[in-house]
Amino acid sequence: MLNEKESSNRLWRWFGVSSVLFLVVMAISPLKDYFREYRDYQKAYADLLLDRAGSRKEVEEAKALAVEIRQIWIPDWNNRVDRCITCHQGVDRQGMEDVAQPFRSHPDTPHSGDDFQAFGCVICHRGQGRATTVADAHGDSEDWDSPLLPAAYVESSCGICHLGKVVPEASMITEGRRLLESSGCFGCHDFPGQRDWIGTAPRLDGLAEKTTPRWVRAWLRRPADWSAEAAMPDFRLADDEIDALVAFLWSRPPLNGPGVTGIGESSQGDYDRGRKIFRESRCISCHTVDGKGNGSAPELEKIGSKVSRGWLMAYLSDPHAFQPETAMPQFQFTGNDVLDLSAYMMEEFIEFGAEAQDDAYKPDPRAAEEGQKLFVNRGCSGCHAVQGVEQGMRIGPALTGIGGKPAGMLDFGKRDDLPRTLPDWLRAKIAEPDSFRPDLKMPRFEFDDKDFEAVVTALLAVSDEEIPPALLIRAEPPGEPPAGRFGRLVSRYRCLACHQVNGAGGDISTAPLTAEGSKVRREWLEQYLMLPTTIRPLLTDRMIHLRIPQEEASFMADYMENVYVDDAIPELLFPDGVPPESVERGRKLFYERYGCQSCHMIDNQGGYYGPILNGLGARLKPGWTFWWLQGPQRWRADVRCPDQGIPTEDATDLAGFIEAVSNPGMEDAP
Amino acid sequence: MSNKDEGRPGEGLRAITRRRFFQTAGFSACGIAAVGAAALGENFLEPRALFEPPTRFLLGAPESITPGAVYLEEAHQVYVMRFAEGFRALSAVCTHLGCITRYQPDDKCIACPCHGSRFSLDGEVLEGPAPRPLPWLRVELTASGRIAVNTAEEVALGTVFKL
Amino acid sequence: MKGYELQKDNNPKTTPKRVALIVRGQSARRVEDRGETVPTAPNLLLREIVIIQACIILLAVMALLFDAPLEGIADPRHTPNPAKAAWYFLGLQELLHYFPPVVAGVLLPGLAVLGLAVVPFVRVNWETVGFYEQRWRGRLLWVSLAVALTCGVMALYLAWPVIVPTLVVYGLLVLPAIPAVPERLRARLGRVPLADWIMTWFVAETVFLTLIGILFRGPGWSWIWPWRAGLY
Amino acid sequence: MSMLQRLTESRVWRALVRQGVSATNRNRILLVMDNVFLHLHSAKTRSRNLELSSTYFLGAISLVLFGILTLSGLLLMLYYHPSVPQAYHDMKELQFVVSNGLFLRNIHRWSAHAMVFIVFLHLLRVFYHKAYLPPREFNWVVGVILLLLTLGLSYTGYLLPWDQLAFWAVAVGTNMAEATPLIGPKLRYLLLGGNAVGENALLRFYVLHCALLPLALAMGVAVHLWRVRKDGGVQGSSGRYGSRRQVKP
Repeated sequence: MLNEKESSNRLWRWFGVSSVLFLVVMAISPLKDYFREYRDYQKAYADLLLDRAGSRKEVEEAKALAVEIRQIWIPDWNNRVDRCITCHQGVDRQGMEDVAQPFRSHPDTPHSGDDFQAFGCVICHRGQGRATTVADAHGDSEDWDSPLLPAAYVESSCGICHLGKVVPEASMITEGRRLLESSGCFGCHDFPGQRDWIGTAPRLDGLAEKTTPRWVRAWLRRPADWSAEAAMPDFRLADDEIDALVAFLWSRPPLNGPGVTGIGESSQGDYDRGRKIFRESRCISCHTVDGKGNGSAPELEKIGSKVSRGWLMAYLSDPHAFQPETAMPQFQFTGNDVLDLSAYMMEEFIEFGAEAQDDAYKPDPRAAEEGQKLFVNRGCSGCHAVQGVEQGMRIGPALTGIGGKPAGMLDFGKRDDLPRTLPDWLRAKIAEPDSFRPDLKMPRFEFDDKDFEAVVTALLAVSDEEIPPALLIRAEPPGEPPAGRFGRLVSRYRCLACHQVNGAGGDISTAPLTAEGSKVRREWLEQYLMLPTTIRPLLTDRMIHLRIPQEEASFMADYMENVYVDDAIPELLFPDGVPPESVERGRKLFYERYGCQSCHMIDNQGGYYGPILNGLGARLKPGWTFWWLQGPQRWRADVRCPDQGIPTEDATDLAGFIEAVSNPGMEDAP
Repeated sequence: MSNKDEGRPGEGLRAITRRRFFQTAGFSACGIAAVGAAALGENFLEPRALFEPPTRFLLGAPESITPGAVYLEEAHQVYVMRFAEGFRALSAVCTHLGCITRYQPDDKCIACPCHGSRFSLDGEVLEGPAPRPLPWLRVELTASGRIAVNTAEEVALGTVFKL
Repeated sequence: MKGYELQKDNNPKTTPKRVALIVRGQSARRVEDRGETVPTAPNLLLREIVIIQACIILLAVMALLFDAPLEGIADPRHTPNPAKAAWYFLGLQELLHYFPPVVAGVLLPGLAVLGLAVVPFVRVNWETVGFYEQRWRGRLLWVSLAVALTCGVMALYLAWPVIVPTLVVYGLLVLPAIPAVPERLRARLGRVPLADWIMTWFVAETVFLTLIGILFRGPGWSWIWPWRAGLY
Repeated sequence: MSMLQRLTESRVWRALVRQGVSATNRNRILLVMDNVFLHLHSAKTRSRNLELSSTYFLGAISLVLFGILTLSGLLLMLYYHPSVPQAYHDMKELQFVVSNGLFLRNIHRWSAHAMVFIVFLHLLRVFYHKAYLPPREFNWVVGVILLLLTLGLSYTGYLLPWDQLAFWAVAVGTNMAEATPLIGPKLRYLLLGGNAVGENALLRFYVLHCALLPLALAMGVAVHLWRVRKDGGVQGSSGRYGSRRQVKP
């Protein structure tokens, strides 16, 4: 019996001990739960607010802060939940810019507080929105494959919603997208939603008439050696591959279209006159020569060693017949102009120390066959069209969703040295594709560090994130191209390559044409079209001399006068001429109140920074001047002329003064 | 093994007190654990992050609300009205048992479809079982010039919002 | 009742009134008396409570130390590599590596379940007599044939992990037949009935295959050494 | 004290707690006999079965695990939506927001693993102790069914977090089921409620996991325990393998 008692005692002891243990173990989780990480952050934030509180109200506010989970919930967008503000409590509060993270205010962006509520945080910064611990929220845990985006690449997130080539106020991704387009990435890779990218690679038909095998070999060896601005990457071709490609290209039939025959290599043409035409036409506004030019067109320094004279003349006569997509306008050169211009260019722009031409090149048919295969296999046909080869075969993998790919799914190949992150992988992949696997076909691009950063930023924006249609900002619709005769002329002279009209067109010229009719006088415009003059001496990209015939210039000036009008700009500011008191008042305002003379030259005195105002009245309509003065940035956001908040009456008088002084004798007549 | 202890006086007693100690400890621990579990259960059941629409919502600019119109904002169950003296927002939830009332344009009154309560446009009970008038809600103008209503903030009856 | 004999134990002090079953082929023995009894409360009850608490304590500690696995959200486009099932299905997954789904996924597990279900209805399982305690030579021959057949079929499918435990268990079964083996071991193994041998074989297979699946399989279901490649 | 006394002597108290302190053998036996939860036990237990090696309490542990799973599962259901992709988000909510949510999920997961393991051990224990011999053969079969139900519960529970592991385990599993002759494709179609693992499959697995299989298991356990009593209580180690005859190979 005692034995039983003894064992019973032991049982009760077991029971006591295990019950207490049970209690202790069960208490751990609630304690852990109570002391969650965010609790400390919220207390620290409350303390911080108390420290900084300037008023009684702020003190009470800080004291009233509860320890709780804060979140941005977007039910209409896949039920997104971002709890970043549980710790980052200062993001939407002003005056916390100097505080250490996690409490710092969000830096200024084009999007503001209301937008944060609508977007959340994760769409831009990545990481895990639902998480309430630092490691998990920043995406450092293993089960989350979208870690926090490094600050350097954060602009890529703009590109998730802004699908256009140009993302406003985001220069990095805009540059990245420009590089992706100009480098021809889409020749090999499929980019979703980027179908409006335009290739600049020329057709390769009739190459035998245009250039020499020697030049093509040199080019293929490494395009950047020929021209630092070459858009074509380095394919690292072996010599026999280059030979095969040349044989293939030389075995293509000659061009059917514009004839390149006839003129040959004759030495006709006036070198000096050619030089004059070259300067007058301002070729160097676009083409690089001696380091000048804006780089929007190929450099010409060695063009004489590259192309044949016959081809050059044919091209100068009708560039659009060779390259329908080119930005090069159609200059109205006469036959003699072309002859002289080509004589000048062929003699002036040659590579010194070049070998003699090998005239009699006969392609080996077997090598040509080999070259055709190579042409397709290395993806040449992705960018270059040539007869007999189907274009648009993309040999690279599609890049759909590449910007959201989990690092775990990336093939790092031999690269053990890389951090296992998507941006590092992308960068290494572009910089040294063959370091992953030796047989990768991807060429090397001549990018510098900034280019790499921009391209990776643009690639990170190639996301398959679902975005509500209301938030998507698609590529800016290509502004309705001008139609009719005016449209044909605009196309021939490629006005939109430099000027913007209704938001479409190039950005080389600082002068959009949308309100040109309200801005300038018709007579001036006609003259300017025929023979452009320098308006802003500081600018290097000046209007080119297209030799537009009078009849066309007159037509275009008429058209713009009547169509490119902005109703916000007064048509007639001084119907009865400028009143003298207005001129006097305007003069005072000009010199004393607003100090315009520090930048502008008027009456042959003043600064040289802004356009010269002498003779301005002959160019601009006073209504325009008046409108401009009240906010120059309304015209273009990047106008340097400061917005001095000039009131209407001051603007009127100033416009009157400028009109009177810069254009004595000219009536402000309809 | 415990034969030796058998004879000693007091040993058995000590064994019994030890046993009592463990019994008490065990049962108390279990008791505390049970109470704790209940508290934890309650804590668990209380959600800490809610997925409910915010109580403050935005309407259009003041001009977008036609004077004299009674407009039911269905998502938040609020009547928004604009009369000569200003804007007002009334809860559309019947104070009786929470049905959503309807505006009867013919009678110029608000009626509840469940138990027949009727309210005036001032929220006063005209007839039916509703115990209280319909609450008036805070109306504000935001910085961006839009009308905002906060369903969580009741104001005294007759507090109109003037521009 | 054919095959059974009934025997009544009439002493109510030692045995409650119960029917005893005596298996044919053995001498009739009296059903053992039920032994000493004690009140369930608190003797058994307390033990059970302690066991329950111990279980919960263990589980709670485990839950505190190790988080339940959670991978990325399901993505029908990408299969993780390797895609391993829960550990208790890894034996099955290992079988699927060798056999077509109908064999590994349906036939073999079906047979195993059927085999387990009919355990109490098969004669060999009633025998609590050791394998070597009677007529063992003929049976050893049959067992050897069965083992050879099994191993042959498995070898056809290159299913070596199935053969290994089979041979190990068979080796243990054969040991008592070898005079060179120490007498005590022979006696110990010799008393194990055939039913237990079969079950042991089944357990060995299950454990072995499951362990392979857990420890030795990596990306692409390739063979790895966990101390070199880590656990997947 | 008198308050306590009055309370313990009140009718209501005595109706609820019927035996008083279990100090006497009579009260100890009544405690078991009168209690709905304890009536699965006999009033008296063979002292041999108190030994750990008799049963290792494996059946009891299985039952406890089932209880833990039911309780934690019920609580988890309160924060779970069987829909894509909310199911996965709910796992994250449990981890990051719900009080003790992750702890509860962990307990549920590990208990499930433990239950499979312990139930299997229980089966082995019963086999090696020859506890399936008549008259317990029916209960053995019930036990095998319970093992299958346990595996089924584990498997159906697997899909519910809707993570990669879940998705592919179920994709592979249901494809295996498809290999069953004759009924295979139909079986898979019914199981998934379609041809692919998707919204329907998740809902079906949810219903199986939270309603059908637990109900079946609970009923199976009831039968199992009832049979244990009917077949004469637990059968621990019989300790009599064969005779003690000398082996003569």
